[in-house]
Amino acid sequence: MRDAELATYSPPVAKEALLRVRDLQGWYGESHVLHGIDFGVQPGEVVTLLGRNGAGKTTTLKAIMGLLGKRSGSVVFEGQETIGLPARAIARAGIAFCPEERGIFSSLNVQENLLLPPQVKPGGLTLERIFQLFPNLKERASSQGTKLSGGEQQMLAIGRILRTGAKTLLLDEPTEGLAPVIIQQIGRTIEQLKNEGFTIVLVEQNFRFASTVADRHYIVEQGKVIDMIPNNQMDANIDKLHAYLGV
Amino acid sequence: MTDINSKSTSVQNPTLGMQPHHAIIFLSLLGLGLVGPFLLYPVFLMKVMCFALFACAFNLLLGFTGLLSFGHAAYFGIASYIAAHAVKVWGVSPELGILLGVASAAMLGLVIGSLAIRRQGIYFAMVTLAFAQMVYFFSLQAPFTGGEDGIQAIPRGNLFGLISLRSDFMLYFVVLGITLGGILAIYRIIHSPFGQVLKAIRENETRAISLGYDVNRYKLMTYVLSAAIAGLAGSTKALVLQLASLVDVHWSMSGEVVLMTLIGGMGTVFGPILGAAVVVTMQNYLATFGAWVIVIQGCIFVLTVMLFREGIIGLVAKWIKKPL
Amino acid sequence: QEPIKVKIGILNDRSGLYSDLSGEGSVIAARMAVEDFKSINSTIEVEVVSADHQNKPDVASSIARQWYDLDGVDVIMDLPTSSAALAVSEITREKNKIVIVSGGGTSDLTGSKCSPNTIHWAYDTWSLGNGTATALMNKGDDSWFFLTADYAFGHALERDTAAIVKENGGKLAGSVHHPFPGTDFSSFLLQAQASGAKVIGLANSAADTTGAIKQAREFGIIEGGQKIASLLLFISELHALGLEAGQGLIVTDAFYWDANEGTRKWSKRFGEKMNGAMPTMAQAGIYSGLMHYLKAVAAINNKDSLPVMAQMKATPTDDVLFGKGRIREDGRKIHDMYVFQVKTPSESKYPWDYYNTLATIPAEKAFRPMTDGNCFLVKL
Amino acid sequence: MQFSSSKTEKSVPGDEVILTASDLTMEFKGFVAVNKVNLSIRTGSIHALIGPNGAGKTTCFNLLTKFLTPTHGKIIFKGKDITTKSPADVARLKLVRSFQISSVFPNLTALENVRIALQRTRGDSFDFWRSQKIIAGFDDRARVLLAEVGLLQLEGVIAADLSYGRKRALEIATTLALDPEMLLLDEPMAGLGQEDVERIAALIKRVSVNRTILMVEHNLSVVASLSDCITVLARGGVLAEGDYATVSKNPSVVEAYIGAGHA
Amino acid sequence: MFELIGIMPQALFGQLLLGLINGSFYAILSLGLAIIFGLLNIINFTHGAQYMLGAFVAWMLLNYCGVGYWGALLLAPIIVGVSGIILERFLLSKLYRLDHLYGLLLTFGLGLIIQGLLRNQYGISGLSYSIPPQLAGMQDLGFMFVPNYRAWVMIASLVVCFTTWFVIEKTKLGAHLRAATENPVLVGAFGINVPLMITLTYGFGVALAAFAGVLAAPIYSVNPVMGADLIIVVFAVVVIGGMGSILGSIVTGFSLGLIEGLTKVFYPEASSVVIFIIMAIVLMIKPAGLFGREI
Ligand SMILES: Nc1ncnc2c1ncn2[C@@H]1O[C@H](COP(=O)(O)OP(=O)(O)OP(=O)(O)O)[C@@H](O)[C@H]1O
Ligand SMILES: Nc1ncnc2c1ncn2[C@@H]1O[C@H](COP(=O)(O)OP(=O)(O)OP(=O)(O)O)[C@@H](O)[C@H]1O
Ligand SMILES: [Mg+2]
Ligand SMILES: [Mg+2]
Repeated sequence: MRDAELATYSPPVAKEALLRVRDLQGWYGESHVLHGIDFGVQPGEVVTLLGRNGAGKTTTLKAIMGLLGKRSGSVVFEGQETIGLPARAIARAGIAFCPEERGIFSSLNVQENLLLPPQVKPGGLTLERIFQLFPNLKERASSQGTKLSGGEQQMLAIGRILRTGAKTLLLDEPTEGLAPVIIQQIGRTIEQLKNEGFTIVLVEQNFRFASTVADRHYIVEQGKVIDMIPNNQMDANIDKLHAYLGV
Repeated sequence: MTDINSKSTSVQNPTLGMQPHHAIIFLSLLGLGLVGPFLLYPVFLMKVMCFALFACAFNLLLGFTGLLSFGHAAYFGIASYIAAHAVKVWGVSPELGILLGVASAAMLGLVIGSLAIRRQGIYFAMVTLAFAQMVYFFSLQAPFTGGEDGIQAIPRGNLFGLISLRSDFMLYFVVLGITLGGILAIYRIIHSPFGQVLKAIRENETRAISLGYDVNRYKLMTYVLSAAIAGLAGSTKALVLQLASLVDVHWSMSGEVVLMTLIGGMGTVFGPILGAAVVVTMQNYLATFGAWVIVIQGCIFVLTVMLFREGIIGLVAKWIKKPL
Repeated sequence: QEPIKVKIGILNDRSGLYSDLSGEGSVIAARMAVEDFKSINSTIEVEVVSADHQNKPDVASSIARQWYDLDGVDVIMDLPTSSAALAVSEITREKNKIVIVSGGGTSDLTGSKCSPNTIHWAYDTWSLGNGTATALMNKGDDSWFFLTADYAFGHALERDTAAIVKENGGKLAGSVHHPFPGTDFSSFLLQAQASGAKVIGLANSAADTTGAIKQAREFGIIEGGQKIASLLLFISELHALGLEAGQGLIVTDAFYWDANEGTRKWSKRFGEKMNGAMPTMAQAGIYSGLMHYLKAVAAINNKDSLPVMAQMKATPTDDVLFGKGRIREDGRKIHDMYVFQVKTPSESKYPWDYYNTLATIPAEKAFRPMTDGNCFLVKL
Repeated sequence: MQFSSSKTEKSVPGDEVILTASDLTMEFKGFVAVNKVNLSIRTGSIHALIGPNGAGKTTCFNLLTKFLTPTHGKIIFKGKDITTKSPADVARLKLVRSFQISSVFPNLTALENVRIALQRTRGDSFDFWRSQKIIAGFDDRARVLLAEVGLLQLEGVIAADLSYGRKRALEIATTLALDPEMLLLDEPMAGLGQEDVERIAALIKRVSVNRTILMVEHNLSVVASLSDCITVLARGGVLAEGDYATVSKNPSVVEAYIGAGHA
Repeated sequence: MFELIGIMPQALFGQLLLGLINGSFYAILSLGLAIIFGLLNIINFTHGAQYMLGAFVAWMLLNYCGVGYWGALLLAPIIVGVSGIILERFLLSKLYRLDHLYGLLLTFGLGLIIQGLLRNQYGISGLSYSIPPQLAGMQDLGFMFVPNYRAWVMIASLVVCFTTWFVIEKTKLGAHLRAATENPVLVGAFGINVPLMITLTYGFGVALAAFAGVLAAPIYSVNPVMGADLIIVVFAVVVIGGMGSILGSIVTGFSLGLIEGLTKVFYPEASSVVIFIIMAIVLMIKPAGLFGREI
């Protein structure tokens, strides 16, 4: 059944895509995890990658960011091929990554964590702006990064990359382990960022949340993108989606 | 249902429980050993053999259990002092002296080992180094060791009270026997059921624990065995050179044995033998080059690490695709 | 008639702490002896080989064995580091060859560990302690504190010196054994200072000695009135230390290049081959020891060890470097010893002009009496 | 099938309990990873432990197999208190685990991997003077086990060269070699391809005869089809317990784990 | 009470002060080792040789270029640091993924080469390097005379250690370094050039060693083996402090200087072994060292 669908699916062709991923293959050591990821993101769009645990969503983001030991295929960002570049060059080109495990540094305090990533482009959010978005962080600015609650750590991880001026964000499960209120807050933040022209690739398990913020959803399974569902056709495709996510 | 005899594995083979190519190597070592003294200076060969045994003992720990002991000179040295003292002052026969040396090294290994084994990695190396420094200090201060002068003019005595070992030639064959015996013992340890567990521990310690192995006891056992064989090498060396000195317990001796093992190929049975031969030969024949010896040794370290981490024998083993 | 072929092995430190006081200079001294001997007698063919014992007794004994067994070496010379000297002395006895020690210092070589095959040339711990202690005691410096390297040679030096201090009614204010080799001596020097002793005896060697001297100056100990007696200081080490730091030190030496016309002439020749460096007593000892040996071989026309040893002991020595002397039954070569005081930089007029002579100790008094040494060769 | 086990004859889970953990708590420097968890596993059952990432499942495993010592709580296995035992002791009581991240002996062949485990049944023997031949006697049984997981053809291959799924299979074979009474499997399906999943699921089902199995698994269809009982952990505590039908309808489970949107 | 054990309290103060001064060298050297270990995961056995190189470069600057002590204090660390950077780029950087053992062996070999080459060139007796005239003389502290130079060594060491600690713990650069120690991959993903930072850190650690060498040159003799035995002791200091811990290495450096100083009074023969006894005890009780993070 899946194979049939796979055969019929073809990624939308968009000339003006900001980020274009083609036949992306990725490996952890000897285990081959990504088997040809294909998708594109238009400027100012929010797209999600949905899929089961272990489908390869995180790995896709890492591969785009150049954090995988071995990868092949093509990742074109703003017209530039980045597949051969090291992570730091990709970051400098204007993509920022917020990892699933958050990556808060325990030897730095909250403020230091926030100030850690260098500014790569003009126009990043100011510190005041970030504190405005996440008031909790302001309160705890001088405490050790990993002493924060899980939700606060998540805010810190997102806030941290907003400062850099990168306008394309890769967010890996930003709502994981968060209380509903915070999820709502993050939802609003994403909305705001979108209005300011940010482009966001979101990895989500919580597709209910995803459907409130995203324009389009890509379904990832076993290291491949097997389908795309525009957000406005979500209701029509709900059964299909359930089948994909196997619930 | 299943065809049990479909494949034969490495374990079943006829040659004395030894893989055929290993048996061939042992035989050629024996052959070399027998003709050696007719071609080369016997005392030099004996020295090479003692160090070969020492390096093999060290390798039992590093190569086959994954424990880097940075204080192995302690066992080599203390055994050589005890054997020397026993033979010279108590007047015991050489075989008994050697036995006492081995026993004391094993005892010391048991004490230090049971403390050090609780630490891992670089900390294990440092703890063993610390204890070895204490043994060095003891050797410097204890009256019986003769301090800087060491114990000199150790009589070689009569083997079993019968055979005089005064001539280098007689002694040579005794040392050959001891060395080959020691290396065969190590070979047997590695290829025993016990050795198989060691290999498993080195490969994946957590998994070995989860299978129910008391990993620390295996490590300690190996540590003591390695110390005892290092002691065997040390006491034999004392008899050969008729000298036991601080050089044997100094930390640079611990460094040298790492060098030998590394050059030959750690984790190979035969590598340390070659490594010891290379290092001893180098020290012997480069002695006239003065400080260049150090430079050359340094270069060997660097080259080995950068270019052939597997060591000489390790490389050969890789080529012929058989463990050596 | 076939010429006698002898092979001399210079075994010393070629790269370590003692390479400047022995090392290549000893080989050059040996070559000079061969050359000079050839001009008076050409019946003996002499070959000189050399090796580095790295100051390790085991390396020394391995090389010695190999030289005797394999390479036909007849005599081994030099051997700085007492442990190496003792080790080679034992092997030489076993192999019935000859060893002439001029670099190593322990007086045990002619005492409890003496051997019929060993001759101890230049100096030993007893003669150093005796020279310095007697000279200072005579000036009324009668309380001593020892700063001793914690190894056999240091202990021997302290033991021999302390015995003489006590014998002459002096007082031992204390001693401290520092790890060998050491880098920082300030703590020990402060202890010495606190003891109030008039003399701080440095029973150590090489870098330890020079380091302690430098630091004593840094802490103003010498200006404070205490005297530093460095019991063993080779002229090469003084040269490295410099007169600024070394001035005023009391040292005992068996040889000084600037002692008389003969020593000056020989030393200049030596210096030409050594970038101007002047010979140490160990290097001078090689020359005169080898000359004496070659003369003995020529005299009996035989190089067998025991007859040669007998001949060497029977013939008095007289050479440009050490003057008149003889070799005693226990193997000790005796000759005059000198106590020097190191010149101040302003007193020094030319390169290597380092010493003022304080005292000359006559040969018969300069070394430990044979009866005190417990050497089994000495028939009481 | 050809795999024969020596003891216990019953195969249907009864009311007998093989393992109980009471008030199990694990605190890491102020962070409570496992909080007062009570578990009781019935003899002969397949019991699944599920829950979101970081819920404390692996930590629970580590506590049960003594790789960690609990801050509080008590563990009873076969009527014995094993709270203070060492990991090796626990393994010898036939409570054996597998690891979340594949854990084989990489430079040993598949056969040797299994044999190492079989060899343990000789007891902790330090016979370093014996020849290896003595353990060659285990080869036959090792091959039976390898056949069981479909690796017989690969017995001579170094474990490092096996594919990921085959490593997992090898790990299960090794674990079975200890003939455990209770088997703890940490995400046995992780990283397996679909056909592997089916094969291993069948294998688990097969070996569960005469054994108790506790497994952590994210693959819910496997959990649904295999397990007799499910405990859901969240934030270190037990959220729900029961069979799949019950648990999957539990709203808090749906919210915390399965996801509210697609119950 | 002190008289009971035969030492006057005043003398004891003097000894403690000396111990602290010696501890200054341990502190700078172990600080360098700790930084290198923390960031590169390499046990830099060349450290002793690089310390020695610092002293030699100071001597060469004076004798070949006429650059005096103060110039050398600045230039020698830079020169030796740059040589370290070259080593890191061409050799060490190839080893980061491997076992500690290989880094240790490589740097050990490099140390031998440097030491051997200088031995061939300059012999072993040592070269003399005098105390700069500005720092000659002594201060009377009442209980002892302290040479000005030693006081300077201690002050210089404290300043350098404190500055380094400040930079690493309190500045943005330090934040980058600490973060890269924790998770180099993620820091790279923020656009920071981690390999460059690693190289520069190694250079800095080496420069610290050279700085200690220049400080040591006037009081200890400048010779090729001056770092050979020291390295083992300094290594022990780092292990006791907790590998990779900046504060740990500084505090332990000074305290072990003190302890060693006391040992020199009460049991001088043991002063070279006391550090190892302490190390064995510390590792038995606190496996990760006094300030180290548990693994
Ligand atoms: N470091 C790693 N080494 C080896 N395999 C890995 C590693 N990280 C992930 N994998 C494997 O790669 C596959 C894809 O993992 P990935 O993390 O991309 O999944 P995901 O879709 O992000 O899942 P989740 O929803 O759980 O975050 C999984 O099978 C996982 O087991
Ligand atoms: N050694 C440790 N020190 C501190 N915290 C730890 C430690 N080990 C685990 N934790 C924390 O305890 C929590 C539970 O971890 P655990 O590994 O048990 O989760 P899990 O349920 O197995 O998750 P997963 O499904 O991802 O495997 C996590 O938040 C983890 O960060
Ligand atoms: Mg993920
Ligand atoms: Mg887990």
